[in-house]
Amino acid sequence: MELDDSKDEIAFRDEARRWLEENVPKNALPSGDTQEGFALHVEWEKKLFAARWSVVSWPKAYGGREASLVEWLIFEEEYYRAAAPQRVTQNGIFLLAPTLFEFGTEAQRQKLLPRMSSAEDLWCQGWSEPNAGSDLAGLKSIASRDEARGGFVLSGQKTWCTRGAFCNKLFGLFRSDPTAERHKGLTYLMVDLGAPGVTVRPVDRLDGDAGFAEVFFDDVFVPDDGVLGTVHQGWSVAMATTGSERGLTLRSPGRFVATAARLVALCKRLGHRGHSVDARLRDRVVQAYLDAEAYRVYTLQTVTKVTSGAAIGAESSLNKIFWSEMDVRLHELALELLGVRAELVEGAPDAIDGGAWMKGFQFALAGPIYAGTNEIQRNVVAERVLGLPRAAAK
Amino acid sequence: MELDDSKDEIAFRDEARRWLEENVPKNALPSGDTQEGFALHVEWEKKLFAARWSVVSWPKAYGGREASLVEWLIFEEEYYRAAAPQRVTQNGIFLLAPTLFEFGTEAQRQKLLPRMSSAEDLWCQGWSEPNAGSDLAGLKSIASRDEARGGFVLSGQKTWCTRGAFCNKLFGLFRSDPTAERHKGLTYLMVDLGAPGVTVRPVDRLDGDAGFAEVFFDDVFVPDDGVLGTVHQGWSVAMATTGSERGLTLRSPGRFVATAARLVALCKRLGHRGHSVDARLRDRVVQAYLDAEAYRVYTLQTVTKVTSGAAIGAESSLNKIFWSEMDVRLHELALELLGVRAELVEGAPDAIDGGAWMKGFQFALAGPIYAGTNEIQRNVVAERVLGLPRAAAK
Amino acid sequence: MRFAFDDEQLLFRKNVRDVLTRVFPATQLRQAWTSEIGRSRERWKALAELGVVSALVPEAQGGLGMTELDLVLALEECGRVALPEPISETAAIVVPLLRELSNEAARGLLARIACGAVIATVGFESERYVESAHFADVLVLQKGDELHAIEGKSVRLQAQRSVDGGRRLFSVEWSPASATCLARGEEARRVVAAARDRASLALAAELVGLARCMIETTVAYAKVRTQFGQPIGSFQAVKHHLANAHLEVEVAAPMVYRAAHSIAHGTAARSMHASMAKARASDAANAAARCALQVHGAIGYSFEHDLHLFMKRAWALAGAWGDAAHHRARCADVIFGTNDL
Amino acid sequence: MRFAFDDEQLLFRKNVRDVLTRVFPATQLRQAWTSEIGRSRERWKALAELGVVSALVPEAQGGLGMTELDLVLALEECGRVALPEPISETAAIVVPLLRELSNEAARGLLARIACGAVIATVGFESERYVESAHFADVLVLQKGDELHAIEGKSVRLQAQRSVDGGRRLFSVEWSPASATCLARGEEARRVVAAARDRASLALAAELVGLARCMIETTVAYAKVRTQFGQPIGSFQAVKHHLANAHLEVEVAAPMVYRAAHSIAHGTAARSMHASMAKARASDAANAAARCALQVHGAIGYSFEHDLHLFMKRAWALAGAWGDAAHHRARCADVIFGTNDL
Repeated sequence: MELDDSKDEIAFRDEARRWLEENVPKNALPSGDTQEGFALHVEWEKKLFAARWSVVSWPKAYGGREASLVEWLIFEEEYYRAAAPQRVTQNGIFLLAPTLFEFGTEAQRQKLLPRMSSAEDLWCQGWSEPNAGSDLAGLKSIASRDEARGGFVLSGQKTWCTRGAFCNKLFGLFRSDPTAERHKGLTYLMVDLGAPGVTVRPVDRLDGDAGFAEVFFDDVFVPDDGVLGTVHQGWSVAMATTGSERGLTLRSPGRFVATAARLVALCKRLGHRGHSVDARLRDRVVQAYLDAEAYRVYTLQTVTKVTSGAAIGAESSLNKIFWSEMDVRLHELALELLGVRAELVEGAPDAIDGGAWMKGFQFALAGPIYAGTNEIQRNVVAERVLGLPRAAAK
Repeated sequence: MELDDSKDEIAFRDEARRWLEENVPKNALPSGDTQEGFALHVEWEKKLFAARWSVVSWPKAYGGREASLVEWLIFEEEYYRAAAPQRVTQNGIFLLAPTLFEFGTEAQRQKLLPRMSSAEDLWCQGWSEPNAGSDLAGLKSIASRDEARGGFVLSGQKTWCTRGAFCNKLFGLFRSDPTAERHKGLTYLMVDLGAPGVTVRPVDRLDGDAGFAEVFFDDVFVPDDGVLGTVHQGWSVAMATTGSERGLTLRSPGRFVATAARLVALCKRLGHRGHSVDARLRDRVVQAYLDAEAYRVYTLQTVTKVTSGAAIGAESSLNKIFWSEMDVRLHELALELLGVRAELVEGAPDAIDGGAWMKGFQFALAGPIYAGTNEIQRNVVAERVLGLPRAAAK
Repeated sequence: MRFAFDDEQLLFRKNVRDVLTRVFPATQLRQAWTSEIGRSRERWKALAELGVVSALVPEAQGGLGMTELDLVLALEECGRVALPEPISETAAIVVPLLRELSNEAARGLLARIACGAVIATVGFESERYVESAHFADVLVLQKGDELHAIEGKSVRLQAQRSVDGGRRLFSVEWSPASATCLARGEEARRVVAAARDRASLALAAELVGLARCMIETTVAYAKVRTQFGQPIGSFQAVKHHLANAHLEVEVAAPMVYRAAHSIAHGTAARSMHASMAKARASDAANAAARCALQVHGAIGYSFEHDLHLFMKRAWALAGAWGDAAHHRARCADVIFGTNDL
Repeated sequence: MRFAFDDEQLLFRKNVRDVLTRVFPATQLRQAWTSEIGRSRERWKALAELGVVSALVPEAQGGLGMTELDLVLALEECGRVALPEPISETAAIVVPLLRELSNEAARGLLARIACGAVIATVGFESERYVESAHFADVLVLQKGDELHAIEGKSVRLQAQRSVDGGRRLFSVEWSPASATCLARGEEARRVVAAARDRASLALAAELVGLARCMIETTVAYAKVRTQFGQPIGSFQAVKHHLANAHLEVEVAAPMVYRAAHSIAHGTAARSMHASMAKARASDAANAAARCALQVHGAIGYSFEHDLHLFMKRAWALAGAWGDAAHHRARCADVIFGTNDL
């Protein structure tokens, strides 16, 4: 067991920290889930790419540094510590790319990955449909085979596509064999949102930003090189991505450690302004801080497992439950600390930190819902980790 | 709305308080769930009866005072406030008696109720069987019709009969029609534990007291006057009793209000001894105290509903969930306050209050389990109060 | 002991509910978020005609001479629909505050409120911001131990945007004058303290209404939304979420009614009862909001769906006039004997 | 960075588990509750032969010269079976405490512990009671800022009955003498503080073992016990109870291993890491106990069933050497900068 950074890791951390200190915008960018904010975020992504920080763990050929998983964690820690901008490329980099690495053809990788790491292509995820949220097997959007043109024709609707209103590409699951049952007969497709027949309708999130889109497909043609993995095998292909979404890649501990540190700072700041922070709140702040630290240590253990070649599989559901509920607690506590100013949002002259905590709270509330609700995750833990039986009904 | 005691209620409260002050044993009796403790508790019950405090809400003919439900609540408040002994007659008085009043014949009432209120008969409940806990419909003990002798012959086994080792009577459900499905074909029977063929085996509870018994029936004859309600209709008869067990009658708020007051007193006492009670614990103590008060107020509202003739029905599950989980919290907090002395039990020279809090904690842990686990109660609330659908499987 | 509302009180609730259904259908709530003023004098008039505004005004000043216990269910109904008008501020805080003062100015103001001509709001230093300050004709404002009644047009306002778009909060700059003074010194302190208790009660009632609304909406959704071939309401996890939230609300409501009774009767423990009510109602509304969003899933997370309108109001009101922790701390002082509340 | 035990450490765990299965089958635990002494020199010998007792003794004194990181999994195994012998006290608290002292007496004692001849326990004033004081040959006791090694036969004991019948706690009366003194002043304070951190670590490891055992037992029970015609483990409420408890333990365990690493390496933050481990392990074990009882239902509530033997040990150890709140308060001082732990 070796828990300190190695020499190389220290050097990597120093380099990342230095670059971030020099380059992170001094004033926070406007939300990346608005039109103008998105554009500024893409600019930032291009800057990251230019300095080879956009995809540190990828092969050099695609713009990466071939960093280890531990180094990736270190980069994430530094990234959030520096309060660097939200990654509007994350759905591509963290969800689609791992699947491309595992199931893509060499041609697909060479064509798509460099454009992804350089933020030329901006990808959104087309998983959910109006009547299939946590139950992906209930998808209804159709991909009909068009042998003549060599591809598929899509019809149907996807919903809750994060930042879909600003992206130019979509990946998702479509029903290619309507006679097959539930999990079967789905194909994983990559679609150009500029293709004829695509309509994108922005849907505002509860915090008011256009964070979502509905995407309608009206006989949209996707050529064969838009198929990821084997036709009709989209479910297994997607599950690999889902595992990676729920696991390490999307929610690195650095984010929560940074939030916890900001919460402690807020607690001290309010305490010093003469608004006494009562001991009860202080204790809960400590508990939340310790939760973030526990999540960090837990993840270190997982990273070592993965690095040693073990599959994390269903255990990643434990991660998802833990970080998503912790994130809500961290923000709830901040709001309690803010007292009468908790409800103030961006634009209110008296809002503390520009209303960031209330905004963050609303964002955190999505955690227990998306990427499989925590109810589903608890079922997964019980059934696949602990081996409890499925209900007779299902 | 009138929330203060009326003149009559004040007088009733005063009389109860005075009598209890004069008569409650100065030193706590040994546990009523041990052989010698039980005998002392029966003595106390006879004293209560002699002063007409054993069944205040019953008709005078059976030893009561015809007190109103509100007066009964008042009596309970005073009883627990005075730290009077545990009621070893409670299974008879609070579970069987309401059923007798509703379903019993005049002859049964006249024969059984006076002996119950005077603690001549001591009743235990025979609900559970080794493979039927929360699922009463799965009962397997048999009551075979014996037309010749005019009664039923019992065979089978009951378990978790509280204080069964010390009681002389048992009431319970037995399968009288083995061909009927689950809830059907059960009969509610009252059995003399001295009858030939009965074997009682004490089972110690986790706190070490012989609080339970297993009762084995080997061709035990029960004459027809031991049938409560209609033959094969035991399920509906029992459900009435269960409602009353889970509702108002068994867990009057007085008990928790008294516990909460003792918890606050403990908090002050330890605080004054130089062991500082930290603010965090203090806040949780306050919250628990407010919970007990909330339960009291909630129950007042329910009592008014019942007095006005409304049925409480499935709403009583809300009571059960609330008091049982609050009771655990009250005791957990006391143990946290006690620190290194929390684990000390009766017999340890340094035990605070003779280890009563640890004992009470173990007792409280049964709350979320017995009389229908809280999981079942939450299903009941969801399905019968909120109207959510049952799972497809069941 | 009798813990129940009488027929007249229940009828009043029914009337308020009926009128709100008519003058404030669900579609209006979004308008209240987006329009400049966000409030309607029409709706105010409808509620005033019903007697909601003048309920606590003495009959001598043209009111109904009712008590907080008569009004509490009406406030719950206003909360249930997330009504944006300052009914609580005017009818449940300012009116009884004025009623406690013996001077002519207070009586005159009461009469003008009673007839629906004047809408009032209230600003104490502890709260920092004043709700509906842009809409009120009169603001009852505290500075130190003085209490003033200030005309709406003579204050300078700075808007403070709330997460609840139905709320309009303002920082208020104003100048006291001897002509505007309603009370000072001991009397001012006393009525301010009493008004804080009434504010706790009024917001607690609104929160119970909000919580009930969110639970009802969510139960209805859980019955029709299907996943894995079944209504999601048939899953035990969803059932237990809803059962827990329902329990919280069911336990909070009687605490609110008891506080109304205690304030109406001037019971010695009324401040503590008000704090107990606000603490529990705040927690219940937050719990109901959390449960509602989790059960709705992504659809509840969209701006198009109405759920967030109610959730955000719950968050805002749960924090206003002291959050649960604040009110529990007040109770602690009584329970531990450091203060006789 | 590499967060994993090496093969040797994992083999040591396996050996300890195998030996415990042999010398301490489940039936023996009840005997430990009921017998006068409640401990066995035979079992001690078996563990000593394996090197558990002498793991942290320097090789110069006949030990294995291992670190806390090598020992922590063995302690987890002892916790898993609720072993009553004072392994934590002797091997994980007293041994490294003596190792830090430079005097002859400490070295001599180390050698006698290493060969299995001497069983030790420890009593600090903050803890009040001494575990296994009736069984230990030597008691390392603190009085003010002096630390003494006292022979078991020269102390007067008063038994303090614990809810965990496998525990034997005593109030100890004893007389210090210059011949018994191990350390005083600054040195004594330093080693006592370090020993408290090691006690936190050792008990945290035992608690993780206990929690794992209760969860495994409960999962096994939920698979076979049927209600309503299905195994209870198929009900979502039972699944979620177990998933939650499992999560607590899975998150606690790496915190304990990290604390072992920090103490072994003398990391600056080792005290804080030890407190974080004890806080989380205490909470996890309590959660596992609560879940286990709720899922077992009435059968878990009976004395005949073994569950309570483990639950009670979890309650006792969760409270010993500082409960979760105590350790969080220590962390708070560091996080808020009032103390550099």
